[in-house]
This record gives sequence, C-alpha cells and structure tokens, in this order.
Amino acid sequence: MDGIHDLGGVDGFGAIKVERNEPVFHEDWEPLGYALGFLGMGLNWWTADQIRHAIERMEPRHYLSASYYERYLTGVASLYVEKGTVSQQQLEDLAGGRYPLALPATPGAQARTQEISYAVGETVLVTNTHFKGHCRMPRYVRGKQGIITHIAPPFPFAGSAGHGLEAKLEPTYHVRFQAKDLWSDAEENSSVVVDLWQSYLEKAP
Amino acid sequence: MDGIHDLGGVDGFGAIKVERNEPVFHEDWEPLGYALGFLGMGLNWWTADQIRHAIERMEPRHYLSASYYERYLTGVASLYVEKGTVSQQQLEDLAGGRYPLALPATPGAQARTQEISYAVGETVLVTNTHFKGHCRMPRYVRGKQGIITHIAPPFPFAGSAGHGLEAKLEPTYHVRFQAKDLWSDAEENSSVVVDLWQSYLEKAP
Amino acid sequence: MTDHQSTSNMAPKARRARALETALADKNLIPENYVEKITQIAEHKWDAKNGAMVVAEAWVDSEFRERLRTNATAACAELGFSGPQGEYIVALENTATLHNVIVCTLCSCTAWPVLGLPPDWYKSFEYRARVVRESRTVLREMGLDLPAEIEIRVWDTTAETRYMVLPCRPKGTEGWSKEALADLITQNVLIGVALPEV
Amino acid sequence: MTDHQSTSNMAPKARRARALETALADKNLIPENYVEKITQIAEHKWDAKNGAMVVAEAWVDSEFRERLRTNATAACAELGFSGPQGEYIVALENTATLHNVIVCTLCSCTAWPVLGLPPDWYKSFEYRARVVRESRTVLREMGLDLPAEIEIRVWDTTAETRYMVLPCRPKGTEGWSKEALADLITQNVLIGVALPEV
Repeated sequence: MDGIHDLGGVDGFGAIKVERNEPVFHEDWEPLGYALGFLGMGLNWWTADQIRHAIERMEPRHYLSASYYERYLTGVASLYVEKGTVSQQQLEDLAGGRYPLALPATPGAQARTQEISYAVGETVLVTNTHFKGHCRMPRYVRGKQGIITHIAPPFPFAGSAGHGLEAKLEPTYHVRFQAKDLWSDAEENSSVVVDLWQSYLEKAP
Repeated sequence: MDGIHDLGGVDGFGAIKVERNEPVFHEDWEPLGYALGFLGMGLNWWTADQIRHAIERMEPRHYLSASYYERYLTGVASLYVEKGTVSQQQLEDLAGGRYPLALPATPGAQARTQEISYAVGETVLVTNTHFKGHCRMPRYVRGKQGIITHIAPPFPFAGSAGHGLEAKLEPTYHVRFQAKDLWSDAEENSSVVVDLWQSYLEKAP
Repeated sequence: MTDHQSTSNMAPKARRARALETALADKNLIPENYVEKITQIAEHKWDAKNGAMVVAEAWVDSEFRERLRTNATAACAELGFSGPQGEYIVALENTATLHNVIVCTLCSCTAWPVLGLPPDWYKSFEYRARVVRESRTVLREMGLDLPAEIEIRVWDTTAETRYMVLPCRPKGTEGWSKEALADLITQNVLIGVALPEV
Repeated sequence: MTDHQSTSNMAPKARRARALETALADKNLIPENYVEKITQIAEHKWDAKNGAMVVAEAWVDSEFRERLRTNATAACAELGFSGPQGEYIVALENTATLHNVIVCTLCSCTAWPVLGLPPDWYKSFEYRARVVRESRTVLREMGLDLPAEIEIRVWDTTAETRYMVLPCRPKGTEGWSKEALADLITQNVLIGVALPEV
C-alpha cells in the first residue's frame, strides 16, 4: 500500500535528533509489543509480515502521532483482536479509555507464477503496479530502473505473507539505483540499494 | 515539495464522514486564519501561494493531527512571525502554551524561461523533477502522460509566488489522465484532470 | 521513542488563534470590524445557493448555458457572483455518459463565490487522498452509485481554475420555476458527490 | 473540521500495553517469565558490541574477513551471533571511495543479533524519510562530513536481508588487540552514520 509508512523521500521532516547514551527501552511497557507479537508468531498465528502490515494499516493520523513501540503494540493488539482472542471492547475496558486498532486489511496477493530470474549486473525495471495490501516495494522505486548487485536467498513473498496466505519462496535482489534517478534533487554521488522480491521486477526494455 | 500534504492517491485513509446541516464555522475562532491571512495579503505582505506553502511546511505530525482551520491559522501565524511582526515567544506568552509554526522555507523556483506552448488535444509529459519548495504538481502525475483539454489564462507561477518571488505569468493547462495510467488499481472508466502550469509540462516523446 | 514535541503540550487552538489576533490588534494592524466582516462574507455571501442559481439559469436559458460553458467567470458575474477564489471559474457539464467531481488534493481550493466555503468532508484527508484513485467507491460510500458505463472525471484544483459542476436537469422538472429548480441544487451537487433529487 | 477521533481520548499507551498483557494472561496464553525473558534478550543479547567484535575480527583476520564478505550470516554465527532478524546478514564493506549507510524506510528492520535493537533516531520518520534522498546532508547533520568524492550508498532494508557496515580500519591502530579495536565500533558506526574514531 502507498501508505503513510512509506516514508522514503517524503519532504518536510526536520532534523534527526540523537539521544546520547540511549537505553534500549525508555519505559517498562515498551517490550510488550515485541514480546506479545513473538508469542503469536510462536503459536503460528501470524508472521512478522502480518505484524508489519498491521502497523501499516493504522489510521494515518494515529501512525504519525505514535511512538515506535506504540505502533508495534497497536499492530500486535490488532492481530489479537482480528484473531478473536480478545475484543476491542475488552481492551478498552481494561485500558480505561479508547484503544484504536489498525483499519481492516484488504486481500493479499500472490507472487508472479511465471519464473523470471535476473543476473548480477543486469539492469531491471521495477513494476509500475499498485497494490493496497502489504507491499515491500517502496513507492520511490516504482517504475524505475536499477542494476542488480546481489541475489539473496528465497524468502516468502511479502504480499502473501503479510496477509497470512501461503507464500511462494522467491529470491530477493539487491537493486542499486542512482539517487538522481529517483529524485532529481537527490544528493550528488549517492545511490540507494533496495532489496526487492523477484515479483517486483521486470526485464528492462 | 513531496510533503505530507500531497495526499492524492495515498492509501490507508478510512471512510469519508459527512456532517448533516453543517455550519460554515464550528467554533468562533475558526474565521481568524482566513481573516488575518487576507489582512497580510491586503498589505502585500504575502500571496495566497505563500499561505498555502506555509501550511505545507508545517511539521508533518502537526499537519496530520490538526484540523483545517488550525492548519490555516498555523500557516498565517508562521508568515507573521517570518515577517517579523510578532515573535513566536510573544505568541506563546499570549496563548499560554506551545505555539508550533511551520518549518523554514527552502529557496523558491523560477518558471522555465523557454516558452513551450501546447495545444488542446496534444499529449504532454509531466516533468520528472523534484523541488523542495512550493509546487502545485501533485506527485501522482510526475512523469506521466496526459492530454490537454483546456488552456486557462496566465497566472503567477506557483514555484515563485509561493516564496514571495516575482512570478512569471504562465498559462495553466487542464491535463486529463486516465486514472489507470496513474494507479494500476484505480477505478475503471475514470479519469483525473489536473491543472498544471506550463513549466510543469514537456512535449511528449 | 518518545512522542514528538511538535504535537505535545500545544496551547489549545482557540487560544492560539486569539493570541495571533491580540498580537496584531496590539499593533493596530486590524481595521475595525475586519474579522467580523470577513466572517459575515464567509457565512453569507459565499454560498452554494449562488451556484444553485447559476445551474437553474443554465437549465432554463440555453443562451446563458452557452455563456456559462464558454466563460463561466463572466456568466457567474452576470448573476452577481464573483470575488476571491472566483477569478477564473470553469463549469463542468455532466452528460448522460460523464460525471464530474471536484477535489483539491493539495489543500482545499474551492470556488467560494458560487460553491461557498467547502464542507469539512471536502477538506478531509480521506476525501483528498481517495477520490482521485477510487472515485467510484468514494461516491458510492457517499450515497451516489453510478453505473459502470458512466465515466467519472475527477478535477483536481491544483492551479487557479475554480470549478463547479453543471449537473443534468432531472426528468420531471419541465416548467418548474428557476427558484424551484435551484432548490434541487445542493453544495454536494455542485461539487459532484450528489445528483439533484426530484 | 473537528479533530479526528483516532487520536483523541486514547487510553495512555502504557495502559493500552498492560491491557493487552492482562487480557492474554487471563487466558493463560503467556508462559511464565515470557516477557521478562524477551526483555532480557533485547537488552543484553542483541547488542552492538557483537557487531563490534565481528568488525574487529575482520580487521585482524583476513580469512575471517573473506568469510564475512561471502557469507556474513555464517561468519557472525562463528562468533556466536545469530537469531531473529539475523537469518540473512550481509556485511557492507566501506572502501576509500565508498561509504555505506543502512536504513529501513518502510518500518525499522535491523540486524538485531549484531547491531542490537536500533536507536530511536534510526526509527524516526526524519531519518527514514530523508536519508535516502539527502544522504550527505543527513550524515553531515549527524556529525559525519564526507568528502564529495566518496560515494554514499544507502541500503534500504525492504526485504529479509539484514545489513551491517564494515568500516575501514583507522590508521594508527596497528598492533591493537581485538578488544581495543572493538571498542572503536559503536552502534552508529555499524549503521553507517559515524566512523570509528581513534
């Protein structure tokens, strides 16, 4: 989905603030999102991709106003509610206030059936397609050409895994783009490498 | 700028909520943004484009969490502070709390010097350029091809007018795009017409 | 990550609005009754009833309709409707096979003199984000279910043209007065998310 | 427009977190000490000191360096570093003309076993939005001013590969112990927003 989470290249954000001697967690509730998320993964109730997608599905205002661990918690809580383990009402009663969850998921996608493989050094084209579900192709590379620098081992296709569907194993490719090809005002002498599932790529024309 | 305000086609937003018998203003402070904005325009302190750009320059979290009239107020207040009429500290003292303003502007842009005009019915290409200042070319048409349906009279080029620079008068063109050419999952049998300054367009290849 | 400071501990928006007003008033920058006058204009002069009269006039007077098609700014001014955000108006004519809808994805530009200030839903992120990409679904959610064979054309108000929709005259309104016809035209009809209902 | 209900009147996040924990505990879904164990692992086992040892080893042992280049997952496992978010690790070797930087623009994926949980700034919208488009400016703002002739290569962690940066060994560290070398490698160095400082 071309959601609010797809932040690469979005203008208007200010300076990056670095905290000195930062602790791993700032508040003692923060590990709960990870811990309870792993719990459901251990029960095979969902994949890491489903957690990521549940976070992406947060109402955009909530996504952008929430801290990282609040987003993670919200994604995991949404999955427990969608699984039927607990209801939103129960969570609100326990929390003593509103407990916003992710918006509903749209249908997932299958990887391309046709096997098209690419070689290191080959120029490829990122597909110019749009999909409202879980998608690990950032919109800043859509329709762009880059060069394959490395082939990673097969992993479950995110468009399926993010929706709890059986996911085809597909290699992912490290594709290098000249930053200027992505943004005309990008930094000189810089490039961006994006790790893309095979289904996100096409032969260059 | 490819800012948070550039919302066309962004996924993840929920249902549109319509209020029955809606009043023009819901709270009595709401007209102040418009009124005090017009005041500065009347003094030739800024253009409508500068107000728009000041709103776009709001910190993205603030932009997305604010109501429409709060955004307008914030843009106008930012221009008064940037003009030196009042300081942020004075505003915070008067308001009795934090008074966030827009982030600083980047330099403006000039319209293209070269005159390239287009005819109704002609296929044109939207420039594949990126600019961090005020830009009235939504990112969803960048690099896309459409057909000119109408030529509107010359208006000051937004890239300059949004920064208080002298702005070349340039016609704007109504350009029709097939929605499917903009988003592969767009609605069937639908099109989008965007009103684009001449400098945002190129001859189609 | 702690919450970002930009949205925490802000002064309430009403107090921020009044703070700016007070600061400018202290410098004698605000003419007497300036804010009240603007508010009056916004609440009463910029009104969708104006656009409704333009549509009714076009439905009963084919010569006016032609002037509206070729120069809507002048045609609206004939009826007394002009002013800020109405400097260049274009009327979008619906046909049996084409339905027009207006949006401003980048901010919320609207033809104030004929449409009035836009409603909140028009300014919502939901409408701005979705109507260009999912026009048919958005219209259906808003209660306008158009047949698949009607093309939906969405007009994004990205420069200085300001739009109004000129809907088809409904059947069964033959011989109606202009006033009665104008009563069929709501602000939502002029934006294109509704059709006149007899 | 009134503020959207999604962000108003929410229960505080700590209470939302505890509410989910309580609901699951009430159903006996949480094994004893489960949350505490995860917290311990996150705070102590996943640690940038691990990545620092990998870098130090690569600096002193050219055969290990070669194994790290060809199969970083196995090379890290040799030193005992593996686990979730470390299933496929790739080491990014800096050279005299190339500087590597890691980001995850879509969420905040990181090689936990060797980098530890990432710092807040890495997860910030600012870093995620800006570093791909304005890498040199972002690095300069963060205190790393690279000469124009050095290419900056930004690695966006969009699939399952997890990255670590292998920086150039600083001059003046000849003969140093692995422990002393590892002390030069901070989490920021492993991400690529800093260089080892002697």
